[in-house]
Amino acid sequence: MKLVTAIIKPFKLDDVKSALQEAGVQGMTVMEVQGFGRQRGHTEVYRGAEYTIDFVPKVKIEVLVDDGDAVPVAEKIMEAARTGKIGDGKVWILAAESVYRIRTGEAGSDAL
Amino acid sequence: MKLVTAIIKPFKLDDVKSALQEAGVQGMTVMEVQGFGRQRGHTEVYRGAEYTIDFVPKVKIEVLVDDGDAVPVAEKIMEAARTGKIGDGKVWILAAESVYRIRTGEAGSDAL
Amino acid sequence: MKLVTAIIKPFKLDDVKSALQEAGVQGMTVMEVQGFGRQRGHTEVYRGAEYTIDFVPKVKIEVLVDDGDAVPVAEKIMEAARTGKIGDGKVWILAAESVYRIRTGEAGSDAL
Amino acid sequence: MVFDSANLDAGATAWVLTSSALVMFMTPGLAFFYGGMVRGKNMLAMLMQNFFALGLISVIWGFLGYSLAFGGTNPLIGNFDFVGMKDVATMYPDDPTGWFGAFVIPPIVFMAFQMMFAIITPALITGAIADRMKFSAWVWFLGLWSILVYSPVAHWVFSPAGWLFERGALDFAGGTVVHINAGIAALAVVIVIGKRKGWPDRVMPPHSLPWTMIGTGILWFGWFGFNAGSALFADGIAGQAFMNTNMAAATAMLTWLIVEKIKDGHATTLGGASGAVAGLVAITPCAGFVGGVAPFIIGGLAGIVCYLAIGLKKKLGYDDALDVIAVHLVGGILGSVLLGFFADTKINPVVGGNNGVFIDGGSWDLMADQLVAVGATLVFSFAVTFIIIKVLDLVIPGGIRVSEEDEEVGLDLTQHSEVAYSFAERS
Amino acid sequence: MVFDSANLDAGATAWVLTSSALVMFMTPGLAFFYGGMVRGKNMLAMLMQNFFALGLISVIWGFLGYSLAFGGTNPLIGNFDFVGMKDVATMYPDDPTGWFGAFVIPPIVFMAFQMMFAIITPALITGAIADRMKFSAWVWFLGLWSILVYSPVAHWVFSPAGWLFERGALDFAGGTVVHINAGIAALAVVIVIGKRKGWPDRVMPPHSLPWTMIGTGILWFGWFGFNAGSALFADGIAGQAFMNTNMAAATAMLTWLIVEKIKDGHATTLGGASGAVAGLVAITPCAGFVGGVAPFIIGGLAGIVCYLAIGLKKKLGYDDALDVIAVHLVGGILGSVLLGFFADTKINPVVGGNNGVFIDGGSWDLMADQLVAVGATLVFSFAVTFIIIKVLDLVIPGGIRVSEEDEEVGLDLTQHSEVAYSFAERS
Amino acid sequence: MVFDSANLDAGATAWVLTSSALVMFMTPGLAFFYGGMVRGKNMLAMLMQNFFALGLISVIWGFLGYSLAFGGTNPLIGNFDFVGMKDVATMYPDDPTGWFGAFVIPPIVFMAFQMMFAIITPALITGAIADRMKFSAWVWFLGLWSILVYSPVAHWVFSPAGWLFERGALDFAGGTVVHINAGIAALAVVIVIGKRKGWPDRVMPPHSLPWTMIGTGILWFGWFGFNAGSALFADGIAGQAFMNTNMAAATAMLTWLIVEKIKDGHATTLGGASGAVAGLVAITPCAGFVGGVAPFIIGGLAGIVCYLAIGLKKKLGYDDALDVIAVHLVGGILGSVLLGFFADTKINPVVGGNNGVFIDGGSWDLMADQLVAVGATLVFSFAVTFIIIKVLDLVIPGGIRVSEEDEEVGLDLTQHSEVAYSFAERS
Ligand SMILES: Nc1ncnc2c1ncn2[C@@H]1O[C@H](COP(=O)(O)OP(=O)(O)O)[C@@H](O)[C@H]1O
Ligand SMILES: Nc1ncnc2c1ncn2[C@@H]1O[C@H](COP(=O)(O)OP(=O)(O)O)[C@@H](O)[C@H]1O
Ligand SMILES: Nc1ncnc2c1ncn2[C@@H]1O[C@H](COP(=O)(O)OP(=O)(O)O)[C@@H](O)[C@H]1O
Repeated sequence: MKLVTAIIKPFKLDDVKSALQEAGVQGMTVMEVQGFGRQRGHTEVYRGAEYTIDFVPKVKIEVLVDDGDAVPVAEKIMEAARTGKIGDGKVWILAAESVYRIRTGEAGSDAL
Repeated sequence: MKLVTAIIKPFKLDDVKSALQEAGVQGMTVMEVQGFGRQRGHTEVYRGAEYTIDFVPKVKIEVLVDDGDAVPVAEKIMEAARTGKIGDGKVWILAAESVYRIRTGEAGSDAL
Repeated sequence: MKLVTAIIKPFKLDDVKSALQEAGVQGMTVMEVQGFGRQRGHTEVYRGAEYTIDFVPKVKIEVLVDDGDAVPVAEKIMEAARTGKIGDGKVWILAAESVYRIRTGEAGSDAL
Repeated sequence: MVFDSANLDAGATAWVLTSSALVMFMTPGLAFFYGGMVRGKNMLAMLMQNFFALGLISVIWGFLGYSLAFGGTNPLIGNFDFVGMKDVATMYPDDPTGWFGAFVIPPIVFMAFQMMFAIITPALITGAIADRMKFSAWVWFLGLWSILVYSPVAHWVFSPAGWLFERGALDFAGGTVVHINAGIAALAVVIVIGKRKGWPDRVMPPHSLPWTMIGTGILWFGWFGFNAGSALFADGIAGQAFMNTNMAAATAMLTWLIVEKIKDGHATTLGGASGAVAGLVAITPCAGFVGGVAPFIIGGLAGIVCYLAIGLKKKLGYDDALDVIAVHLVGGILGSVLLGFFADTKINPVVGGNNGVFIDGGSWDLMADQLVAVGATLVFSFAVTFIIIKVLDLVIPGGIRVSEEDEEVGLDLTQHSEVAYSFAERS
Repeated sequence: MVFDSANLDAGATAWVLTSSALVMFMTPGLAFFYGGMVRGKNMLAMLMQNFFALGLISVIWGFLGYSLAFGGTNPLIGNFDFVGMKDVATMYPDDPTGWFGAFVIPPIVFMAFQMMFAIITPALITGAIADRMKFSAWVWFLGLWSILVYSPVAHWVFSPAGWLFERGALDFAGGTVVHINAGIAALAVVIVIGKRKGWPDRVMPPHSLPWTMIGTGILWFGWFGFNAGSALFADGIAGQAFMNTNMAAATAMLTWLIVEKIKDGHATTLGGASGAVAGLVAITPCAGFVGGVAPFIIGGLAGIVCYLAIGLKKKLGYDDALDVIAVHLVGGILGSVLLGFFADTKINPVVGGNNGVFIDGGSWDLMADQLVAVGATLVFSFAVTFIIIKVLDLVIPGGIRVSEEDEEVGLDLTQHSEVAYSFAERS
Repeated sequence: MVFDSANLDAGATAWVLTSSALVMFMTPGLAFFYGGMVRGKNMLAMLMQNFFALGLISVIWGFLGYSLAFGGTNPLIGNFDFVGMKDVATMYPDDPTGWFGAFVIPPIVFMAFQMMFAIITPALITGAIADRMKFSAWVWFLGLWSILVYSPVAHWVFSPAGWLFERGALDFAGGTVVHINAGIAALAVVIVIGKRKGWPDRVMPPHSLPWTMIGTGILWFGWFGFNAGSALFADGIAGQAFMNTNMAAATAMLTWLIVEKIKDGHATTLGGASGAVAGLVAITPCAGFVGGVAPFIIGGLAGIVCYLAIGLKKKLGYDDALDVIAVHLVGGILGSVLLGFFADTKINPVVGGNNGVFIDGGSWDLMADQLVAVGATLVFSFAVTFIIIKVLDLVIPGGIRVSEEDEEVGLDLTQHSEVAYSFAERS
């Protein structure tokens, strides 16, 4: 099994979710994160003091998939999340040694 | 070393934590996440406009363990987190190449 | 490619970020997490009822790096995040099978 | 009795109008005082239960409640003289005693001021039943309770025709009518609806105490209208009531924090807020009848007694979620009884020489009346409330309580299809 | 006309001072009512647009606005008698009709009370243009609109010299001047500035409804000053206005929730709040002119009509972000027209026998005047507002609207270099 | 001196009762104004330091503070005539000058109004010492400071027997007694307690500016009671004070934002709020003594001067966390001095012909008195405050400051065992 992980722009989450649903993905887990990278952050002013915030809000998506689906899923995510502007984010794939469904204890593909 | 990761129902966190403590696990890291899966989300109404929120609140747990402990720990989590209802979540295991304790620089099992 | 992951004390984030920038790291993703470990949590009182909160606020950092950079980057993080007090956190390294930049579709090192 | 506008005192009218607005503002204040203490998934439901009282009770008051509380001369219940806003702009209730004859504000201003009390009283109950009642059940309960419990008790105590008023029982601003009444009703409802899922094993800490603190600020602020406005004149008695209100709240905050510090090792923010409210509750019946150091004693005792009363719920095993009983029932009884010690004709001629035990020329007579008033309110309110809620539990399909699953998900989503917070930026 | 301090009534003065403070407090209340509904990244910008009105309009009012609204006897526009605070402490505007001659409060108190109306009126517009206007554009718009639109309309309706006032059109506290005026202006601005990026496809749910609810509480509280303060006396009319205000808000909350429950299957917290505000808007022109059950009818209709009016924006395709048009424009028209049915000389002699259609001795005469007032306000306000905003859009480099990118990032960061919330502890 | 209730003016009494409630509400307002600016881990501690002042100072005021501030005829300090609430309901302080003889409100109302000033003054200091003082240390400091610093200075300036009052120094609502007094005390405390860990290198941005904005709204609202209530009558002077208060706040908001825009490139929400408060501070001593365009000048200067004063702390290296010194000390001095230019007998006979420099018939005499009052307050308050806090730092085991570790964890958990927010649903 593989764990496909993506960092995307928050307002792209809906598009990515729909794309994955169409691609038959049954589930995913998302969380708010903050990203640092080429995309510039912002300067804030507080009572005359300026300071820069390098981090920009992003959303992280984790999707467990069968080995063969990893790359296609990664590509689906990239298509859906792409705006072409700096800061679109990354996708990476990790190998998961085993996966279980808590409710049933099922393992592997059946756990998805 | 292994990284056991679990997505569980938020109100099960205490039970899982206790179960792991009993099992001798020394530490863990948790975070709020939102899950999408078989468990239905909810519909919200805003000034007459209905929309569905597919994501439900979940808690993600990450536990670093020695190779041999991975599966037992995963099972402990499953037992403690199980309600038998849809949405109980998943557990998966990743291989960690190396682990360090920041304070001491210790590596491997000693870092846990 | 490797995914270097670290759990650190929140107020150390700035130092770690600077250290990594100096080390030439181009980007990273961070999130708020809560840690359980040797560092004690706190007791809270609510209308006469005492209860202990075992979790303490931490920040999780994820950095994708080329294979060769993983250990040096992990060490840089440890140096920067170290206070010597209990609760400094952990660093671990996972193997990433592939990495893409969403904007361009570039893969591997070019994606960083 | 037609109000003779020649008697109108603009200063008193200005003060009672202001006070009515202040008391109205207390209901939102209460909503946030409670809202901050519940879990985030039930925040809006708590706010809504309170705000809805502003809507429903106002309408009921206009069409029926006011008339039932103040109309006519029957000692047990009002009549229909003022039903549907009839004559409320021009007339005071008929009143042989001449009580209303001394009023210098337009009748409609008196009606408005009283309305705000009718609104906030049942709202106090929301703190006890937090996190588990269907909104539909609350709607029915609220309306029935206001008509069947609030109006009668208000008539007994606040109307010059009421049997407790005639007896000589004193209640300046609602120790019995508001606090004991709501507090004992809360107990009845809690018994019927049962405990929150997981209580007491699961900790259910406040999701956002700053809301509770802003609610506390609003309550303290509004309580000046509640108590000093009850003078219905802008005079020294109003001033005394104002001062007593503040001093009781302040002293109770201190004593609560001291006991808390001793028992739990910490003086908490919530403790400070809770103490202040306990003091405000206890001084309510006494506000315009006592003077000197009495407010400090009354408030000081309230802070200690109410704090200790909180321990009861775990012992007795009823889940009064936000301690309405410990603060309003216990605090209300405490104040009503202490008035029997400290009521002073020198402060307010209405005491009519019937001074409290500790005041020169005092006796136990007033105390007797106070105990009757407290007892009568306890018995009547508990009984009728219990019947109302039991009936509703039978009549409403599935009962007054939400399903286990809905309770888990939270009332905001399941009762109102809303969430209190969506900080995550996704659009 | 010099105010003779022998006429001063301390009670009335106390009430109008209090009311002025209450109305001032409504603008922060409005800021939070709206602020809770926008996305978190635009929270501060919404607050700032409203708070800034307190700053800018106050200064404009002192130097020009008050004089333009109340100075002199020209039926169309005021004059410069009171420019730069000249004589405002001692004199009322010249006035053949003797209207001001009957006042018993110091002129400067009247000016202060009116100022608060001038402040909140343009602030109402912020709800329509949420999330996309440059702060600089708002600053210019706010100032120009207050001078070119608010002061003239206020003169027509509130000044005894104004043509609508003379005609006999009634507006107790600002149905035309405040609500219709701001509501139609909101439409003009929305047409020019266009839709929020992603609207209507992207859902943009409220980021924190508790803010909206505390705003609602403050608005309801402050509205007592707004309406009952408009009596300018502390008397029965003020009391009637106070009562009507509360009853309309309450009834509208109930009817809105009922319709919502029927149509959407849920009674929402935001629905309760929106209904209350709709009722407050509709009763505003009527507050001191109607009695009996009229406020229930007016409020009840407001809750239904305004709820339904919200549907229009999607049909017509204009993005009135927080429904200023459905609530203030529609509610304001509704109230101004219903006054033509319910105005009653028995309640307020100012009605001058020109009773509403449904009141004994009533006729359609008043209705005619009401319709003229509504129509005149609609036409004038829309036209002038449209010109102002169009001109600004041309004059301001890049127009009145922020860039797509800035809209995505949010106004807080791009307009004010701030963020509303940083809960993450990193220092 | 017994108050003759024949002199009672219900309108004035209504207004001062209302004002007392408004000023009480300012302390919660201040708590949130400051609370929003601290880091989330210190939110409750900030709220608690302020709310606790309501508790402790009220009690102290009743038992000692009021008597020390107003009792007797000694020019330097009051006496024990009113200790323990003795005679406060019936008597005003003895007073040869006849000052109190002119009062038309019950003595207890005057005492209540003054109490609210005694409460909020030390509360202002919490903004300077944010995030690092032990709660126990604050408790001791608060009580001692109120008795040893506040009461004496209040006596000098507000009591007709006070030496500064007699001298002819003017302070309408507390420029010296409240703002300079608290501001200079803040400096003394800050010097002793030292900088927040990490300051100035670590940025410590506000954790939730919406709290700060709602606090600003409450402060502005309450300040009408603070300043216009200080007229102690409901008349034209109260009206003038009300107007001046609003205009100074408004103008200061604008000038602060302009300077900020020029210097930092952005007009911030916090800047708007800070400017408004600066204007409110500066107008406080002047409110009922100046007229015409004076409030605009005073407010306008306050916005600029206070903004620039914020820069000082980094230069001089003292960590006045939330700029109490720049806003209250600097703003208070500015207002007290500007009064020497703009005080006008035509506006208020109390000025007694001793007009300010810029007013016809004016001279530098008043200015001299103003400077003496400012100087005396600065010296006395700084010295005594410094001694108090130094002594406490020695007496309290471990000193007045929390441990490094506790500061890192935050005051909410370490001082009160609470957290401000738990949004995560886990039960
Ligand atoms: N080396 C990295 N490791 C982990 N996350 C990264 C890394 N580089 C970038 N990211 C994440 O991807 C997001 C986008 O990267 P950025 O360099 O800003 O633009 P782009 O993806 O277009 O190159 C960042 O905000 C961060 O969350
Ligand atoms: N393919 C997946 N990848 C990552 N997380 C998943 C995946 N499927 C489910 N999850 C997570 O597990 C949670 C529970 O899954 P769900 O399908 O709702 O119920 P169950 O676990 O009983 O099958 C989801 O809310 C989501 O957080
Ligand atoms: N076995 C573990 N798996 C995952 N995270 C852990 C583990 N042990 C500790 N952590 C994380 O590291 C943090 C610090 O660990 P702790 O034991 O408190 O101190 P130290 O790092 O000095 O040993 C914890 O708060 C937790 O977030």
